[in-house]
Amino acid sequence: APPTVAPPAEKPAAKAGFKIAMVVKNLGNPFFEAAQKGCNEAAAEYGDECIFQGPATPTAEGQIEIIDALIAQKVDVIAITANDPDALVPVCKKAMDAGIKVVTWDSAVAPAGRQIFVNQADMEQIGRIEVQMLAEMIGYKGQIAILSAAATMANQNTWIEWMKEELKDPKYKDMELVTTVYGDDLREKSYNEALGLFKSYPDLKGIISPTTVGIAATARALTDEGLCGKIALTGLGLPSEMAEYIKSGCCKAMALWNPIDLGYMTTVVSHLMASGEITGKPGETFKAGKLGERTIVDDGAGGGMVLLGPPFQFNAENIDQWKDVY
Amino acid sequence: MTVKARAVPSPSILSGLLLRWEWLLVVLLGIACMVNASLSPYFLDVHNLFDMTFHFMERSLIALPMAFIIISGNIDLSVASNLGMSTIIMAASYKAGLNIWLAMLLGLAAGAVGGLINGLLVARVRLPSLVVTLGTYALYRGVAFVILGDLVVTGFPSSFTAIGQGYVGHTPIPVPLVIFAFFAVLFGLLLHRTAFGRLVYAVGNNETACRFSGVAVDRIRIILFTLSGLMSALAGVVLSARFGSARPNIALGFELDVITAVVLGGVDINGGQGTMPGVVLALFLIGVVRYGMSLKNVPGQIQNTLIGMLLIVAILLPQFLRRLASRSRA
Amino acid sequence: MVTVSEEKKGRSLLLLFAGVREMGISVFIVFLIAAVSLRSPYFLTVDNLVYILIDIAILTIVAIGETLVILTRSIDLSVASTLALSGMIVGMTISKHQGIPPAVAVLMGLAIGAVLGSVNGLLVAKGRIPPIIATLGTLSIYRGLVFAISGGAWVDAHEMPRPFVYLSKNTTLGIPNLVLFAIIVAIIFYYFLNHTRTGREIYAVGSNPSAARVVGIRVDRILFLVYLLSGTLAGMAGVLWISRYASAQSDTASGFELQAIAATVVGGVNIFGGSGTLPGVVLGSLLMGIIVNALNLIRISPFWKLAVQGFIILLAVVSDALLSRRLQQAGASEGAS
Amino acid sequence: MSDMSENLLELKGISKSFPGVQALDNVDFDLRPGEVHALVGENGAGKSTLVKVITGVHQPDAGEIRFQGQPVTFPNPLVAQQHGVAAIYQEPTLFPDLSVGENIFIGHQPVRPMTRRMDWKRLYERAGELLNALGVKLDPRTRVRGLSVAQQQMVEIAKALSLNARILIMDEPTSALTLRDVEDLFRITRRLREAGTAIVFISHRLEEAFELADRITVLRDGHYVGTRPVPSTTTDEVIQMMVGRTLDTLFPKEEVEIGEVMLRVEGLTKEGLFHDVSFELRRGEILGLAGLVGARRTDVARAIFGISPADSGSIWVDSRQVRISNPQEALALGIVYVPEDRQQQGLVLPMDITQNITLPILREFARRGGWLDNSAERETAQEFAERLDVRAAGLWQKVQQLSGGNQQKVVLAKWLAARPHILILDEPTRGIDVGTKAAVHELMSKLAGQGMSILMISSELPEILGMSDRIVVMYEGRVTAHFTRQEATQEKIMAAATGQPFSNS
Ligand SMILES: Nc1ncnc2c1ncn2[C@@H]1O[C@H](COP(=O)(O)OP(=O)(O)OP(=O)(O)O)[C@@H](O)[C@H]1O
Ligand SMILES: Nc1ncnc2c1ncn2[C@@H]1O[C@H](COP(=O)(O)OP(=O)(O)OP(=O)(O)O)[C@@H](O)[C@H]1O
Ligand SMILES: [Mg+2]
Ligand SMILES: [Mg+2]
Repeated sequence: APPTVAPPAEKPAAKAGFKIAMVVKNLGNPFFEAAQKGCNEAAAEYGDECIFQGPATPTAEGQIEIIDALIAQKVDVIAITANDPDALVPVCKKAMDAGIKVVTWDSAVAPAGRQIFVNQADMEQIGRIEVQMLAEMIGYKGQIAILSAAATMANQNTWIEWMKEELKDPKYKDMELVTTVYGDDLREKSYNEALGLFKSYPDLKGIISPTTVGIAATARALTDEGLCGKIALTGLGLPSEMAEYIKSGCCKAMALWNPIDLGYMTTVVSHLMASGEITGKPGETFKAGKLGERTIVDDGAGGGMVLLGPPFQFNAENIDQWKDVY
Repeated sequence: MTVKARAVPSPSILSGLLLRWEWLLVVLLGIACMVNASLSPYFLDVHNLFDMTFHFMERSLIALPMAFIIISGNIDLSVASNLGMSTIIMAASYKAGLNIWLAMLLGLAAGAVGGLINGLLVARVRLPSLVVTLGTYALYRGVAFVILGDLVVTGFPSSFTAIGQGYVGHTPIPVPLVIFAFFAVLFGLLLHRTAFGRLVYAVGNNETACRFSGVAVDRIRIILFTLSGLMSALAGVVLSARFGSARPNIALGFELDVITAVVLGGVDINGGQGTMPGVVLALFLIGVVRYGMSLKNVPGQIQNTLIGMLLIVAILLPQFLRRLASRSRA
Repeated sequence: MVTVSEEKKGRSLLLLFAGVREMGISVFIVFLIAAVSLRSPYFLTVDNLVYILIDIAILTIVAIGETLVILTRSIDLSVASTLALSGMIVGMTISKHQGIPPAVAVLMGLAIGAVLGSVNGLLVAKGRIPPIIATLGTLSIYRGLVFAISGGAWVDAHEMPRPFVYLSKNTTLGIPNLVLFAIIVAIIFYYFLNHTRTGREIYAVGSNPSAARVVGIRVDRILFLVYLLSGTLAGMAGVLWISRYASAQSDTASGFELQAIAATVVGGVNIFGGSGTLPGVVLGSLLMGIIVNALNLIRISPFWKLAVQGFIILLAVVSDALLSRRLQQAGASEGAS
Repeated sequence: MSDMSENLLELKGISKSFPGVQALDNVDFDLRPGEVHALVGENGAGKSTLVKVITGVHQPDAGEIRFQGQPVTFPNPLVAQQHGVAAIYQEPTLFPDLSVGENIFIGHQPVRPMTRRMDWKRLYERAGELLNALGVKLDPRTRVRGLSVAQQQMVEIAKALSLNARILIMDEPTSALTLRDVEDLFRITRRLREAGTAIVFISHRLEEAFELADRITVLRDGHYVGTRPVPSTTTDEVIQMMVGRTLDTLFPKEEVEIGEVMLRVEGLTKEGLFHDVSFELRRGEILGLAGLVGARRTDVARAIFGISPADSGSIWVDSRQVRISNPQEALALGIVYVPEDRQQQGLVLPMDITQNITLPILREFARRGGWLDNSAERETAQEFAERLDVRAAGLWQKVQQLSGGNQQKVVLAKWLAARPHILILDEPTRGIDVGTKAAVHELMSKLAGQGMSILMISSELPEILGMSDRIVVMYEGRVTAHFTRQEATQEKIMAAATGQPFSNS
């Protein structure tokens, strides 16, 4: 920041009326639209204002531009899910220098650019669960592939690392991860990548797609090609998008946390950071509204992290309860 | 000079000046600033105004040679991809242990080579530039992915990141703005004051006649595309310095923004016409409008819609006024 | 003496090829098919070929509309946004009114596309805005409208009526519906371009616009018409798209305009207007489809796909340019001797 | 009243101005059925503009058009066509990507009655018939792109004839035609006249106007000067009306000292275009390169100038063998080429006179760092514009606003400013009025006198005979004869140009 900017004056700790800006990867993405509901809910509860913003396409450039405008507006908190964890660091630092609290959620900004991370679920847990679910479906045997979002997305890449870690366990010795492909979170590209997988690996037994767009597109492709039942599918998906395929048995089970709760939690944490009730240090505890007591844990890089909870597993039994929620 | 008796005098300098496109842009820029100032209390703040420029300096650096290329009757769709390729070459070689400044030179050279390939295909194989750069648009971005895959390069030294994030001394003036100002003046002089600039206009207006007049048309085209590649790479340097990191998908979709600005700046998309001041004004106009909308938290898609409308209205408006004027005269 | 006549015959054969504008790309496609078949025997199976045809159906439809526009020396950058907007409006409508038959949905898409296309047409023909600029503007505007009308929301598979989703899945007389749509569109426009006065006037306008005006062709009408048709086809493609992918979103088909243009120019349509054929465009789409399919089949690293795709497109246009120039030269010397 | 009904078309007080130019000022014109009415005047007199007013391309600012006594307006060319007006415009209005047949019938292609489907078969049949009638050997299915200028002109003529028009306007139809083609055209024109068609004929070759026309109307500087019936007027009178003074129409070249060989071409060959072309050009000499249109003279010139270099053979400049692979190299050797197609190849129409004149020598005005010295540039442009008597409102005027003749002068000025030693002129006076033509000839003579070597490609025999010191004749890409000025006769050149065996008698 320009050196002439005065150091942030310690505000008298107000209790409400904060401007909380939630910056998402891109607008029009079902997952984030659901998170917005949670943001609005929490903001109403705590008497804050929820500013929901995001670029038209999932780029770091667009997010930086938005964050800069938010800094100029002197919002109180910026809560980001990053298109690029590293590229956002400079502008996040600038925000912090301007006295704005920087929270990150979903896809985290690198540690240098954040004060607290609201983690939807333990990265390791998500990665391992997905492999476990798929292994169950295919009887621990056969070729599997991963269909991810963009190759630059941090959360997906971390999950994939953990999947590979889990696959090292001897009980998966008959499973072979043949490839990882990228659908860039575009519906048609993911669909075509899925078809490509079917064509190039005729013996494929299962696919993991740790992205809501990817798993829905893959399910569609399986349905169209009549491969449901022949190739198992799991991953992270929105119940509303996946209801059809879970009921048809194309995707027997998948996992996800509740994006509404994630938005809610992020907003609560943002509020508490702004009011000074928490500072983001590991060890602090707080009450997260309807979600109950939480403790801030160490994120492994010396910073604080809040866990939403274990991912929820969806299957034919419970999908109807959720398909109209998010 | 033999001047025929019935000839009318040279059009008055005044009317020539008043009818210029640049004035329309100045007026629009003024209106945009006024609207922004009245809508948002945060707009008229020196720091904010200067910081606003961070967001479009990379596009602006590419817009300068793009104006040349469009005036010369061509187009370059590969600029953003070339930016990606050259930046990744720079970043990857830095990661491999090369000194950052040498890596930067390597990146600039890579961008120039990318541009040169475009130029050679256009000038020597005589393929339309739209077709060539549509191909290299995919190719260059692809090369960036081939080199870096899903990896990222971070940890650039602060002397390097200052190029994209820093300020000049203790002023609120961003370094990228200074870099752009330097090149804007340079390109402006090149276009309007040198023989090369004149030839660019001539080639844009009638390439055949230029060939028949002994103008080295091919060389001009090759130089222009190389220049475009070089400036794309430079924009990549600034952008990756601003991010402090580099990934293969950097600057995705810049090309349409750049072309929009150049065209709004009054450059004739069919070649032969346009000025540098116009392009610079348009860049700032779009920057200010976007910033104003961001301050009011207008969603990205709606911002794009309004820029699209601005483009169309700005082109329609003078025509409409002219028709109105000729009707009232009649 | 014999050798002379032999040589002459050879040349005439070359000339015959030169006359067929699609020769270059056909040769290229054959080479590509041969090369890929060597790597993956699965490539040349009926299954896979049908799959490729399904895959390129929508691209072909949009590319045909784009061709009409490019033939008049114009360009339509807004096709992908038109497709998305039409898809979104139709998607939202059918999710609310599940009873709407698929045929009506398609007609709706056509109508929406026609409206959006005619806006382009008005801007270019009446507003005299250069085509790139006008459609660059509407590219952003239509895309923004998709977001605005949907409020960022999306239409899911389970919200769509079954018959609609199956519209793109079913086959008629053994031909997949999507392919059938593309074939019908291709035949109609082949006839239109080659056997109607208006079709020929489209070529004339692109070949020499000022002469077209002088000989009394209503250039403005033709320009309006090609944009109208391009929009209409994109609108129809929008409906097929959301049926195929069973989802409508605000970023549907983003960047698809460049693919459509690529298919058109790879298919030999002169970007400066006046020349280009429909069979060529179909081959252009086919080449694009084969590239994608082949890259999957030969299991290339995902990080290499884009680069290889770009390289092949370049290779195709460069070799086509060099080949047709060679043949033209042969034609010139033939004509002289 | 009586003359009103007699006139098929009547224009009264027509005015039309373009930005900066009053192209037509209160012009009257009338046209009767069954007459050929010639329209003459210097370059820029407003002939083509008048034509375009009649055909609805331009709308007049003032004045009245009466068709068969009724006032009409032609808001666009289609309405004029519906009134039976067809025109061959000065600038080509062909579609290079379409076939010859389609070009002929564009806008009124034959269609099958029920289906409205294009009737390709009938189209090509009828196109073939029309071309046959014109004596043109051309397959109606070939594309127009790549046709020679003459062939294109014939297609234009066939196109106009296909309309079965009541009024046929021909704006310089003969400028690109050979004598034989001209005769064919005249034959057809007379036949149409007998059938009652009213014909407007524009040409800078006055002898053609006198041969063909019943009446001649003269325009000067956008003004109507007068109309004369042909038998009762003379060339001198018409020229006097055109330029306001009497004039020598042909300017024979002065005798000058012929010096050493400046340019020698030996065995120049380009596959498919020309074969084994050899000649030499000396200092102070004008070498006429004669032949029918299509004899590949332009291609030879393009090879020498480096635009499309020859495949084999050698070029010697100043007795040094040289390789010229692009125009820059030719320019460096002091060779310049004035192309036949000035609008496309000679000029950058949207740029001004100064910028066009200095285009090839721009580097001379570049100061340190490429900085352009505008005042030096303007001075040079001024100097050469004056030497060639370019008529314009000012040096700032865009070249596209100039008339054809003045455009040609700008091209010449451009090349003279490059101070060449060898000047190649391709049809230097095509489409140029008598006054300007004389000026160009005078200039050529003067330049030769100053020691310049000139290679003049021309399809006009009087020009070849009047201006050349020596004459080379080409036929179908080969040199068929060499003549000295003294040997040459119209007959001998024609024989060589049509490939007839040369007889010594
Ligand atoms: N479209 C135009 N815009 C501006 N000026 C024009 C235009 N068309 C013609 N003029 C001008 O109008 C005048 C008359 O031109 P016109 O072409 O009618 O002359 P012309 O008698 O046909 O000459 P030429 O014998 O050289 O063909 C010229 O000064 C010309 O520069
Ligand atoms: N638009 C053009 N582009 C490229 N080449 C052309 C073009 N127009 C003409 N040419 C070349 O110039 C030649 C013109 O030849 P043309 O048939 O006119 O014979 P010519 O001997 O040059 O006749 P003349 O000089 O009497 O017109 C063509 O053969 C062609 O090679
Ligand atoms: Mg004229
Ligand atoms: Mg010629």
